[in-house]
Parts: sequence; C-alpha cells; structure tokens
Amino acid sequence: MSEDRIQNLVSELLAEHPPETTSNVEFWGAQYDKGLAWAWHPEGFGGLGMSRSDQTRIDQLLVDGGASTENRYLNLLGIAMGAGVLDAHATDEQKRRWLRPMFTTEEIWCQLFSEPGAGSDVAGLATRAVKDGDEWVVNGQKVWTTLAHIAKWGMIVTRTDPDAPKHQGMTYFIVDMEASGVDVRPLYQITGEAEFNEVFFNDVRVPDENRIDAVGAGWRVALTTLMNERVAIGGGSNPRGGGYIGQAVDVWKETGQDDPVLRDELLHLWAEAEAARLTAIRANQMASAGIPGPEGSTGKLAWANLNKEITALTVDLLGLDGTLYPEGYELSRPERSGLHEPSKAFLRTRANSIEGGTSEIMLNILGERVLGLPGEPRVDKDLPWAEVPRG
Amino acid sequence: MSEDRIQNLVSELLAEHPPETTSNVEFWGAQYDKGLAWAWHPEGFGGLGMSRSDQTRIDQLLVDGGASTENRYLNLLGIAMGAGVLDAHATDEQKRRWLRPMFTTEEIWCQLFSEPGAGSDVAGLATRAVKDGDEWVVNGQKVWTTLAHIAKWGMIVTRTDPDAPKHQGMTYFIVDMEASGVDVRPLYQITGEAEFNEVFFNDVRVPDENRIDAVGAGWRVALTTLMNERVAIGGGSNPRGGGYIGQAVDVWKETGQDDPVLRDELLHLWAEAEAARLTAIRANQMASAGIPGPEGSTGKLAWANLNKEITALTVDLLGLDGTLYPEGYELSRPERSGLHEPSKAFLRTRANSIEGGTSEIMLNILGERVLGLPGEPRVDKDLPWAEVPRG
Amino acid sequence: MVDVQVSYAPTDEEELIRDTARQFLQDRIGLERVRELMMSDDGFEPGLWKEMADLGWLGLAIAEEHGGSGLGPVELGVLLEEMGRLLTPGPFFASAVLATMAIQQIADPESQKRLLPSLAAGETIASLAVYEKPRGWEVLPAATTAETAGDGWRLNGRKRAVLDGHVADLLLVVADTGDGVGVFGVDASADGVAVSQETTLDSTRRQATVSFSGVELNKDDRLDTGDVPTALTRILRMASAALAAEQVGGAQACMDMAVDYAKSRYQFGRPIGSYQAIKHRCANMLMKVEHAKSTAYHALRVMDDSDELAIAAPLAASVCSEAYVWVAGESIQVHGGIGFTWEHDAHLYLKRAKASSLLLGSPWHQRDLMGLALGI
Amino acid sequence: MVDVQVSYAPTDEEELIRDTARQFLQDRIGLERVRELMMSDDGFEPGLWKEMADLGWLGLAIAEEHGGSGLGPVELGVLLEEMGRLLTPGPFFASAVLATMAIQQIADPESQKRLLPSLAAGETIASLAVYEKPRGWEVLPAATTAETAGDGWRLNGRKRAVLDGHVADLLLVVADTGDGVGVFGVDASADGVAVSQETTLDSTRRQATVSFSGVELNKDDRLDTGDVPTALTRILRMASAALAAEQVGGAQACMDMAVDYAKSRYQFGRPIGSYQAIKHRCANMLMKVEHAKSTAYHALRVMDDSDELAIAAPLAASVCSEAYVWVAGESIQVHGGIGFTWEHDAHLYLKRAKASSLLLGSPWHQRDLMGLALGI
Repeated sequence: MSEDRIQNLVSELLAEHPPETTSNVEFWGAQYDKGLAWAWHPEGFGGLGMSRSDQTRIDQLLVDGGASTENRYLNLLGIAMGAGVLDAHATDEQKRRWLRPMFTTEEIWCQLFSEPGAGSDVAGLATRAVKDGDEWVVNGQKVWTTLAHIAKWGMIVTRTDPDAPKHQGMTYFIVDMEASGVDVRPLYQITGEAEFNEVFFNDVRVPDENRIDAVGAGWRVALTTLMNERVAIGGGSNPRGGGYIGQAVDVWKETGQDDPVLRDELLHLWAEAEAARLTAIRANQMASAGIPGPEGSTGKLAWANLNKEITALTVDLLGLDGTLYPEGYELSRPERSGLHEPSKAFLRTRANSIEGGTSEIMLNILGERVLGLPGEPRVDKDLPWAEVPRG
Repeated sequence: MSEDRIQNLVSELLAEHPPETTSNVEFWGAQYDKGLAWAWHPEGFGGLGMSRSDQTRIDQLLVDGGASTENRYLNLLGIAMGAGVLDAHATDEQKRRWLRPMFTTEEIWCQLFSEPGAGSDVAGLATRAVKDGDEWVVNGQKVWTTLAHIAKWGMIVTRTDPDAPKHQGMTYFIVDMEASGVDVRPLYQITGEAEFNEVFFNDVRVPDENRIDAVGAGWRVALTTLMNERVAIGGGSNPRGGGYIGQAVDVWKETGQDDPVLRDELLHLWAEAEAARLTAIRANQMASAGIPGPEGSTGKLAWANLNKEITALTVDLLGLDGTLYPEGYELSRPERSGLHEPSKAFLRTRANSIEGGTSEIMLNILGERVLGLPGEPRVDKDLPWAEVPRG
Repeated sequence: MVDVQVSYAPTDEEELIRDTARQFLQDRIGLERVRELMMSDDGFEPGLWKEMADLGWLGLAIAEEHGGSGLGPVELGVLLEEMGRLLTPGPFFASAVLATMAIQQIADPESQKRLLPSLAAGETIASLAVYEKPRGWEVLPAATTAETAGDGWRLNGRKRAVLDGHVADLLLVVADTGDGVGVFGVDASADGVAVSQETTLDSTRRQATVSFSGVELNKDDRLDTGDVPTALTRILRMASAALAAEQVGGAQACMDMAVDYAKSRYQFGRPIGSYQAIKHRCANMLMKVEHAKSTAYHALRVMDDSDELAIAAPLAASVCSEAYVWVAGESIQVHGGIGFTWEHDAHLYLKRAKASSLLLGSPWHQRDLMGLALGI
Repeated sequence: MVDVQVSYAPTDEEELIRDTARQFLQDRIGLERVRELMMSDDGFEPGLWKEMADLGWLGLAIAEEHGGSGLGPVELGVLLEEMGRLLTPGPFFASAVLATMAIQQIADPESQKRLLPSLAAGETIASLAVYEKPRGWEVLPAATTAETAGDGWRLNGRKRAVLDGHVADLLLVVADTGDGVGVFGVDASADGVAVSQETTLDSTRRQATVSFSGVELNKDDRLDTGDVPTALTRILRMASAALAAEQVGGAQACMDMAVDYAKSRYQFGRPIGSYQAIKHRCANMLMKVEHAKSTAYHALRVMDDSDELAIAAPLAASVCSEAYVWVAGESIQVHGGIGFTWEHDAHLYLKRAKASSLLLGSPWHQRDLMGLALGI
C-alpha cells in the first residue's frame, strides 16, 4: 500500500483527534474505526486489508505525531495474541463484539492455557467444559495467568471430549472473567511477588456464542494463539551492553574490582550476550530480506541461559554483599518494572528457562523442527485422553 | 580361610619354585596347580574354594616373595574376565582345557562383543553363527578388540536365532583366533595408533564343544563377562595430584606461568579431580565395610569428563606450542605406555567418554539403576531381532 | 605430595547421631515451621534453642570439662548435614560452630572456662564479628580499633555479615590494638554497641551489621592468646569445612526432591524422569553430591592436621558451594513452573545455597587459598 | 556505547562466490585429497595453488591496480568459510590472508606495487614471521634484530609459528632496528635463513620455525611505513576476524556431520537423534554455530572501523574458537566409536579447531583484548 495513503490516513486521524487534546481511549477508538489498529485486518475490523509491515509504518507515524501506542503493552495478550485468534477463527459478530474495546484497552484480555497438570504438555489439559442447553459449564484450574486479576476476557482451552485423543477433544472459548464461579488468586513466586495468577473455575457458565471455531477445534485455535505469542516474545533486542549484562558491567565498575578471574567470566558472558544480540539482529535482517534460516529460533533458549548466568555472576561480583537482599521479601503484586536489582534479578531469571516454553522443549523444537531430527516414541498420541497415564 | 594356611601354601610354592630361578610361565603354572591362581575357584581349577579377598592376600605375599603377578596384566581379558566366565558357565572339560594356559599367559585371550552396528546396543549384534553338524559356522565383524592380534582365544557372542527377541537369540563361544577365516586388522585411532583391532569372520568353523552354556544363553554369559569387566576397570585411583591433573600442574610449573585465569581453571579441575579421587577411595572403603552406596557408580563418568577437560587445558597451558604435535602422526601399534604427552593425551582422552560405555549410557545407568528413574519406552524389546529397525 | 589416609565409613555413633538428629529436626522444625520462622522478625525460636542445648548439640564439640559432649568435628558435621537438609534456621552455625571454634582456637584457658559452659548450655549466643569489607574475604588488617583505656580497652569500628548478630549476646570482635590484632568479647547490650539486622537473600540465616562507638571493655574482655592471625586463618578453614557439611545436606535434599518429582510428574503420558534431559540431569546431580560429600567428609576428618586442612578446607568449600548452587538451581528446573513458586520449597534451598557460597569465601576465593597451599 | 549498524544479508555476489567456491573445493580438493596432502611431506599442492590464482582467489582482497580483484573482507570471509568447511590445506591463510593483509597495512606504496602482484598471481608465497615466544601472543618487543649494515640491514633472530613457512618464498619479518621496530621482506632462500618445518597438531595447516643468522638485506627490503606497532595490532585483529570465518565453516561442517549421523545411526531400534541426549546436543551445536556466524560476519563487516574492530575481532575470535572446539568435540561424541577412528573425518576437524584456537591468541587472550577495548 502506498506511502501516501498511509501518510494521509494518519494525518487525518491526528488532525481529527489531536493526541494532546484527546483521551487515549478515545484516540484508540478512532484509530480502530479508521482501520489503523491492525492494518492487515479486513475493513470494519480495525484494518484496511494492508500488510503487517504497513502497521509498523503507521505506528511510527503515530508516535512521530505524538500519539500513544501504549495500548499494545497495556493489553498485550489481547492486542498481540487475542486479535490474531479472532482474525483467524472468529465470526464477524464475535470480532465486532471484542476487537474495538480490546484495542481501546477498555477490556483487558488474558490467556488461560497452562494447568497444574499440563505444563510443557499443554494439550494434556484437564479443564472440562460440558454442554448444557446453549451454554457450556466450565470446571477446572488454570495457572501462570498474567493480567487475570484485571482482565475482562480470558482465552481458554477446555476439554470437551475426554474420550477423543488428546489433541482432538478440546474446544476454545472466550470466558467472561467477571462471571460468577471465576476465582482469581495471586500466584506468588520465588521473589515473593505475584506476576501471575491461578484461576479456578467452578461451574462457570459460558454462552455457546463465546465459542471460537468448532467444537473439538480447540487445539488448532490454541496453536494460532501460541504462534502469535512467539511473535510477541521474539528476541528482545537491547542495545549493545544493555540488559543484565550491562548491569553486570556497571556493578563491576562501580565496585571498582580488578579480580582477573571474575573479569574473564564477565567478559565471557559479555561475549556470549553480544553474540546472541547480533544473532537476533541478523535474524531480523534475514527475515525481512525473506531469507529463511535458523538464526531466529535460538533466541529464547540463549537468553534464558544467559540471563541466569549473568545475574548469578552479578551477585558474585557483589561478594559478601551478595548474601543480602535489599528489598526484602514481601508477598505483593509487582508494579511493571525494567531491570530488577541484582539479587532479585538472580532469583527472577531462574524462571526464564521455564516460562514461555522450557529450555528442554525449546531444544526439542530446535532439534526436530529446525534440524529435522526424529521425535521420541509417543505413548500418548493416539490414546483417548482419559486413558493417557498421568501418574 | 586361616592366614596360616595361606602363608604356608605360598611359602611352599616359593620354596619349590624360587622365582629368581624359575621362569614366569613355569611359576604361574605351579601357582595354578597349587590353587593359588583364583583362590575362590574350586580345587583343580586354579583355586581352593577360598574367597576373593584371600587371593588379594596371596598376591601380596607372592609379590613380597619376589614372584611376578604380571600375568594379570599381560592376559588381562582372560584372567580378569574370561576366567570368571568359565568359572560361572563352562563345563569342567572346558575349564581344564583353558584355565591353566590362560593363567600362564601361554594363551592370550580377547573379547569379541562390539560390532559396527552394535555399540551401545551390544545386544543388537549381527554376527551370525549357524549350526552345521557338530560345528558352528561364524560370519560377521567385530570391532574395538584389544589384543586380538596376539590372542589365541576369543570370547565371542553371536546371533544364532534372528527370529527370537534380541536378548534371547544369542549364543556364546570361545573361538580359536588362529582358525582359518579369522582376519584381524589394526583399527587406527585419532592419534594414528592402533590400540584396537577389527576382526572379520568368514565362514569360521567353531566346534560345538567350544560353546559356553546353552544355545540362546549368550546374553546371560555376556552379562557375566561385562560384570567382571566393570570390576576390572574400577576407579583407577592415582595418588593425589597423579595422572593427567599432575601433568597439568607440572606443565603449569615448568612453563612458569602466572595467568590468574588459567590458574583458576587449573585449580578448578584440580579440585574436581581430587573430589573424584576421594570419592573412589570412599567408595572402596564403604564397599569393604559392606555399606552399599552410590559412591562407586560415578567414577567412570567423572573421569571421562575430567580427563577430557584436564588434557584440553594442558594443551592451552602450552599456548602457541599447543598447536604442535611433537610425536607426529604415524600409523603404528603403540607400545604399552603410561601418560601420553599433552597433545596426544588431549586426542586420546576424547575416547574416554565413548570406550567401555559411553557417558550417555553411564548417565542412563546412574539414573535408572541408582536413582530408580523410569526407563524410556522401548521399541526393540519384544520384536524378533530381525525386525528391529536399524536404519 | 603426601596422601593423607583417613577412614570415611561412618561409625555406629555417627549413625546414631544422624538418625536422632533427622528425627528430631523433622518432627520439631520441619519445613512448615521453617517457613514461619523465615517470615518472622528475628527468625529465631528460643524454645528450640533450649531443646538443642538439652540434646547436647550446642556443646557437641566442646570439651566435657567445659560442659560439652567432647565430640569432634565429624559428629558436628553429621549434625550440620542434617540441619542443612532441612534448612534449620537460627544461630546454630553462628554460635555453636563458628563462635565456639573461635573461642576454642583463640581464647586463653581462663576465658574458655568462663565462656564455653554458657555457650554449651545455650545461655549465651555468640557470634564472630570479623568482616568489614563489602567484598573480598580478607579479615586483616582490621579497621576496627581497640585502644587502651585505663586498664581496659575502648572499641571503635563497624563489622558486617555478623551471622545472627541480631540475637547474639556475645560478640567476638577482631580489632587492631595498635600493638597487633586482638579478639575481644563484647556484650551485645553494652553502651555504644549498635546492632542492625540486614535483610538477607537467605531468610533462614540472618546477618547483622554491628557498629562499636567508644565501647568500654575490661581488661579480661580481651580473649586472645598466641598468634591471632594464624588462629583466625585456622578458624575460618574449620568453619568452611563445617559449612561444607551443611551444604552437602542441602544439596542432597534438592536432589532427592528433584528425583522424587521426576518419578511422579507425568507429561506426554510418561514420567518426566524417563526423558534423558531430566534423567541425565539427575544423574549429574548424583555425581556432584557424591563428590561434594567426599570433600566435606575428608575435610572434617583432617581438622587436626593443619597442613592437610589448608588444602582440604578450601577444596571442600569450593566443591560443595558450587555443587549446592548447581543442584539447587537444576532442581528448580526439573520441577518446572511449580519449582518457581513461593509455596514450593525448592527456592528456599537455592537462596541458602547461593548465600552460603559467598559467606566464608566464594568458590574462586577458596580455590585461590587452596592454590597457595598447593604451591600452584 | 555506540551500536554499529551493518547489513548481514548476503549479496548475490557473495552467494555466487560461495557456490563457486563450494563446488570447486568439493570437486578439486575434497576430504579424500585433503587426507593425502595431510600425510605428505609439505602438505602443499602447487597445481591447486595455481588454480586458486587463476580463480582470482589469491588476489581476492588485493586492489585491481595491484593485480587483484579488489573485493573486500566480506567476500574473503565467504571463501574462508567454505575452505574451513573442507579443511582446505595449503598456505592460503598464511599468504593470501595474513601476509597480504600485512603488506597492505604496513608496506609503503612502492613495496606494495612490487610485492602484491606476484602474491595475487601465485608466483610468490608469503608468510608473516612475527611470533617468538612459546606462549603468550604479544609480538612486541621483538628479540629479532635488524642492524644497519652498509646501506642495508643485517638480520638476526628466530621466529616460530610461521604459518606454512616451509613453502614460503617471502618472509615478512618483524625486527627491532634499535631505532624502533621494522618489518622486512626476506627471501626464504637467502643465505643465513634456516627454515625447519614443525610437526603440527593440525596436519592440514603447517608451521615452521625460522632462524636468521646474519642475513644481509638491501635498503628497500625494509617494507614498513608509519606506525608499525599500531599496524601490527590492526593486522592481527583483521587476521583473527578472517580466521573466525574459517572456524565458522568448520563448525558448521561438524554439526552437519553429527546431525546426519544422528538421523541414520540406529541403536535400540531408534535413530540416536531421537534421544534427547543427542538431540539436545545437536540443538546446542546449532545455537553455538549461529552465534559464531553472527560474530564472524559482524567482524568482517567492520574491518574499516578500527574502534569497532577492536571489539568485534577479539569477540569473533573468542566466540568462534570456543564454538568450533566444542562442536568438533561433541561431534566425535555423537559419532561414538567410529568418530574416534582415523578413517573417519571427525578428528581432522577437532585438530583444526584446537590448533586454530591457539594460533592468533587463545579465547581468554582475545577476551582480555576485548575487555581493554571495552574499558572492562
């Protein structure tokens, strides 16, 4: 789509709704109505049938024009993942109902996949949904749910046919997080903070019109969600020397150390981090040049290892002071923040190799999907879900 | 058995066959005849029905008396493993035929288990033996065979029933390495030396009287052999600072280095090596105290890793000189030697994590047999051997 | 290089101590209770302390003439290993190990007779105040000074990382007298002593920063006799060996936890312990734990051989510190999401492991000491 | 810290060079032939050298005015990556990379005009004689001396690790003139020059020790102009970046070999690549190879930015050296017994990897240089 047309549409939007005199919610609403929210969506659903890269340009122009794009963070799971799911699987009625308030952040979204018994093996999930008239009755427990405590809508995958093989018997719904029977509790972590929630469903009634795609198509919809998640996470590319390696270097300098052994460890990690950073940049360049390659697949794994090693070294650099925990432990909800101070960062990053796909799963994916190595013998694949051993 | 009796028997032997005036072969023969070869064997087969620890005392007394026990090294595979196999599985005729010349080293023994297609999965071996009258006709290839080029007898496991499950269709023979159709070739390694051989069998005829235990009992006999092997290998316990870590320290000192980073790496490996060494000592003490524990099971794995890391660091300590290879590469048979010089040691030790059980297999064994973790799903267990996928 | 031979097979008495300790700790101060103390202000339970005294634990390594059981470092190690296994909170290590060793190694007979019985009886909680710098573990020279005042002393300075200093009655303070370094027994409640508890990475072992401003001391509050620097080196070696035993217990607990979970947790229809990624990790845990045990057991058994201890103590400290931190971290990984939650115990061990590895000298610092002893 | 932006996506020309090189090397000097040369006395095939000259490879990075193709380090890197993949033996790195870079960076225009054309044409094989010490990679001060003799020079000294010095016609010798350091072009066949080939860990890249006793040189045999120490530092950085590209090719080959074997080798009725122990190791190979590529490609693209090269070159050298050594070693492990035999190619790569990691500065030495550039 032509630069001009995009330029014009954005100028129009900015002229009609001057950011400085317009509330964010109002502005985002107008942006949606103009089809500048998800440019690649069809007209009427926040888009104009343009390309994803067009949206990048639009956002840039909006930022230049003084408008806020913060909604993409405030409602990350909705705008980055939920919208993709609706675009690919929802009816027009459903899109009309949900997309606009999602984009305006009037309605926050969360994702309800993982369960205590279904971590790496998400498709093993046990939360049941049973049809009752034109409603479904949901019972079960979800975990690791960010934003659940402020969310209006939840994307939930449920087990609707326990006698079908695990990947077939699932159905996907949008559940009202304010409905009765939904119980959201903070899930406190190693740091004492609760970034996540566990969500309990007790006879929660979900209207059939909130079902996404067909009964039994839940796994397909879930994969769309996860695909969009991978895009969302990506390789957070700090500038050189940014992130936790930068913090480690700062600590090294501030504490005026000169131990050559620690210096080599620091430089070793600096080199590994820079290699991972350059790899992310190279991967983005190759992707935009349309040259497929494996560069893009290693980031999550690399940064999980690196963050853990770097923050551990940073605590070591503090020496005796590394045995202290300045902030203290108090069970609390964290406010959104950047880098943690070293000892908290050391604890928090232990989860990097678990959250969003364990490193073991990432290694399987690299081995099987990228290198084409054969999978392991599966004992659960064709069994009815109800008969899969769960210990 | 009483100290006195052992004392007397040994004094007798030494008196009747003064080591200084008796050839080793003659002495070892007399030692066998007196039942002082494998004290725990029954009388008439080199033993007196004593205990294994009695033999340790006997050997000590013999050494004190100036006799040589070098046969235990010259014919290691025979005396350490073959004898155990015969003791457990052979007929009296077979023991009479083989034990004495084995002990005197007049007949050297070798072991024929591994095959190109059967490494970690020894039980997958494909060397066929087909009955023909009261002989068996053997065809196939064995690899990693030490001493085969000087051996008279080989302990070989063969496939006699391809249609039985892999562990059931095997039969064990003692094969004459001088028989026609046996072709022994040196197997050159990364260093250019050939410590091992590959052995080809082309229509080699083995009399049925050389069969050990029943037809189809080959795996059971093989396990006895491997059990005795584990005992033989054990945890080679150097004195503190001995072995390759000692060599690394010597290089550090001789080259008069002071790089603190390399020093810490050296000390790190020194500490790991000392920890492994102390563990071997503790394991032996616990074993003799009759206290079962896992201490004894980690040595092979630990030393494989350590030897590789230590020799790699030693080459690094040599710096620019580490790019040289003083001995040069010449395809040759090595003479029995102690420590290799650093760059050859670096190459040779790469095999430590492969030979005698790969580190992956050792980790499986530790995980499953020691920690009791469940095995993996097996796709080959109950299939007829002939139908097991081999790619 | 000499090869010091010692016997590692546990005696019946050691086994008895182990069983009793494990039973008592499990019943009396299991992880549930540890969590309560962990969140409490001082993380200390006087009742438990009294019971430990009655069990003879506080005087385990104190001579009978001073009211102790007269047992040795090996028995002490067994106790510490069991405490490490359950993260037992409180000043046991600070008072019954570190401070007690310090008094035994450094104090004159009179002072020992005066102080040790009340430590053994649990009436006095003592702690060694020796560190001053935020990093690096060199304890000398001391910036804290003790100047003569009348026939006594006046103490000025500031010490950090005083273990459980917030509940200590008696502080053993290393100070520069202008005429060499001395060790002073200071009543924590004396005028001029200010004790402030720090928030620690490991809430089950607290620390305090203690400042001394013009604290008046009597003549006989100076405890040291003989060569103080040498004694301090020796005390810290002995303490490192003792801490190593505690670390071994913790590492063992993390491994047991991980292995049990790997057997019972199913994903994709199989116990996760049947996957090599998990199985091999657990096997490596086993190897590291066994190696750690070997170094700790060895160090505890050569406490009286100062040449050997100079090698064995830093060896044990570096090997056990690294093993514990690694096993505790990998145990969380084996547990996956649940291992990262506050409610699960895995993180308690990681925090203890990491903090312990920096308490008496980091692994690389200990390796440096070992190298000096080895002439490398 | 500045963030230097460059483009990594290969141009069509680079792809063309890659395809041509891979094809030619595979056909002309595959691993079979490499093994023959490896076991030969000088490991050098003049015919191949001539063909490389005809292909324009020897002058790839030499200006057209001097008979070269006038291409840059990026194209050179592509060639080296392909050579590394097949362990191409011979003096390409020594002469067409290291010595050529040296002449371009250090020699006066006259000397460049005199020397470069014959290097580009393959008529002269040159090698840089700069190292003197058995360990450590500092090249200055030089113990080798050049004293004025008449209007020429007299050279005395000994250089080691002269790459492929046994087939070199021209030796670029760094020597102390008493008035600063100079670089001299020495005819390898001149009187007083003694070249002895060493046996190397990596038989596909030879080294010689060269001694100079009273070698008479003409005035214009002194090649340097400008600041020699700075130029030498720069040359070794550029060479490290180039070597990194070669290391990337070798690491990639080891990974490909291991992955292919893991797919085709069955044990216990399954391809060994279906076991996590093997699969995860291969996945880690992939990560290390991709990281190595990123650092090498970056360094090759910032050759003209000396500030950035001061960081990027040692970064690439340390990352690529460690990646190659690790991948080559793990590839042997994946192959099991066969990977350890002489007949299999795996060990050839391990030897190249280990030797290359120590050739221009070990990983820790390179990290030290990187740290100095980073102010760490």
